Amino acid sequence: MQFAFDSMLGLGLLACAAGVFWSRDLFRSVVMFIAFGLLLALTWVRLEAPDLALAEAAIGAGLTGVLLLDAIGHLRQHNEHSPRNHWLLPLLCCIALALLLILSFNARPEASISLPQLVAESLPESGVEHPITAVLLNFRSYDTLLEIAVLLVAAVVAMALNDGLAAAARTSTEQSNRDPVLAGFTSRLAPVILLVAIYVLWAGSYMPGGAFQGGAILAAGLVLLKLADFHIERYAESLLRLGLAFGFLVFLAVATSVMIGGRPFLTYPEAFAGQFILFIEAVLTFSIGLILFSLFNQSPGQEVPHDN
Amino acid sequence: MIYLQYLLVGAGCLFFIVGTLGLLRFPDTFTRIHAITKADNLGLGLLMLGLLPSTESLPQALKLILIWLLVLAASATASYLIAHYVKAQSPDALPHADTTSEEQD
Amino acid sequence: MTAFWWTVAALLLVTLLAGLIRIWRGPNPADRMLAAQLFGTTGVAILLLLAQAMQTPALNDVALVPALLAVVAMVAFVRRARPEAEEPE
Amino acid sequence: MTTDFWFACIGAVLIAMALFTFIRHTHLLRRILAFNIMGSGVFLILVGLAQHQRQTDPVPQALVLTGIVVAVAATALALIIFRRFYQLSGRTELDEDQQ
Repeated sequence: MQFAFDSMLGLGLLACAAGVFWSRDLFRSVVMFIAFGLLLALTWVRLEAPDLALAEAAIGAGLTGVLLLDAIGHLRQHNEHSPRNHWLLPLLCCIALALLLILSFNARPEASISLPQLVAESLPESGVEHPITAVLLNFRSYDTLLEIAVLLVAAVVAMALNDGLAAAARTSTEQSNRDPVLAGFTSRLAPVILLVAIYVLWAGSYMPGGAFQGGAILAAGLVLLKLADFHIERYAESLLRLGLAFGFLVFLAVATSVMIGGRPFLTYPEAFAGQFILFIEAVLTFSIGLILFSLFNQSPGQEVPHDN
Repeated sequence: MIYLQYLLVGAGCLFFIVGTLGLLRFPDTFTRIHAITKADNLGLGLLMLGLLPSTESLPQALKLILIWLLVLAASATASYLIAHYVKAQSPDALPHADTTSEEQD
Repeated sequence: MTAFWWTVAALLLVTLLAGLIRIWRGPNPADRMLAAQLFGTTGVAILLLLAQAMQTPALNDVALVPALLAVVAMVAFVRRARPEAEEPE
Repeated sequence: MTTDFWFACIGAVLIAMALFTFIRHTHLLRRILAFNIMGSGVFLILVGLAQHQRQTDPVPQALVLTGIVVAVAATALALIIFRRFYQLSGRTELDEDQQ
């Protein structure tokens, strides 16, 4: 039965992808893509990667789908012009690529060191019990530091592209028609979302969860508030802007401050590693949530696009 | 106990199948809203009841119940929103129900 | 017991994939979004069953997330999607 | 054929399909979608192949976790640029792609 489940899941992924690629109506593509995200979350579960399933579920349901629906809502027409005529050569090349990839899977050399074993051996020194959190925030924290930097750059570029436009859009929707049912539902759901985000962050030290998943859930909550016409960013704009860079700056400050004690960059004193990691993760969750939200909030074209 | 679990989970699964059948076979959007919000939520509730005895601890059991309540609230809101949306898109979509639904607007 | 959980999960996956037909056929955007909503609910059910079948209670947390956030995409659709312009170009 | 290997193969097919779409279609929104699915295919290969014949491996999982979050940020940025482009030019395709 497991086998049947896996086969159907895999074929379902392919069917969804085919739907995304070959539907002429772009709205249909977007909905297919949302379905694809959910199937992918199930796939991560089957690959025994619940962390990835958590992140995929939060991002797929709360962010990517919303961003795409928002974008397509501003297109005048959803149908695509006819695609290019020459297709035979690309098709053959792509089939060859797939075959080559699958064949190469069998031919790859055995790794000389076993990474899972290494991680398991040094897990007690990391200050957390969950191996993935240990990898992200202790063994490979360079990656995480640079990742938050990348996110920050993305948010800054979004702001630069949109300076002034968002403000104009905001005043234009001043007298928005807030739906009473949606507003009531959102104001009750928002605290639950915040609670779940904190729980996921806290759980990250001993079971699947952590800063990325928590941040994604937080961002989805903010997006929901925004969609239900709670203009949170109007009340605390400067605070929000500060929050964007907060995660990166605090992470960097912690990483360099250990050098005063004579340790290499980004290594925590063993006795306090757990507290250090939890602190950094809390700040990261906050920052990631704000950055992802501002990437949604900064989208241009809230008003009707040009008329020329 | 195990047979009760089988029964509940099986019934839940049945409701999911019925819900999907409704989504595929019903003629218009409004009827399809019924199919997925009613059948699927009942199905999820039965399934959750069936899974409760297998949970390891009280917090896990409470989490299951929380999930069901969340889905209930979310489905109710979502169905309201989509019905409103469809009605705004095509005001003449409900020729026979105009008199009753006007009062809610 | 485990075999039973797997069977039910596979059955639910079949109903989930059948929902793809409704996404494909439409006919209007609201129908497609409804099918996406079905994906959310059924996905939660499958995750709960997998948590039992694979003996990992952590998956209940994973099920919590789509239950919490399934409505967000629907809200985005209702609030932000506009109907297509009448004449194409 | 283990679960991990099966999904790695699915990932390979996804990459090929997405690449084909990326070459053939010129609509920028569809290209963003294709790019996303290509990324998912890469993630599937990374995790699936690393776990094939061995126990679960936290290192590729952590890498992919970073990858997923960066991918959503990249998608959001791409959508913002696309919408700005559409707002200013009214077109959904790049210049060199117009026939």
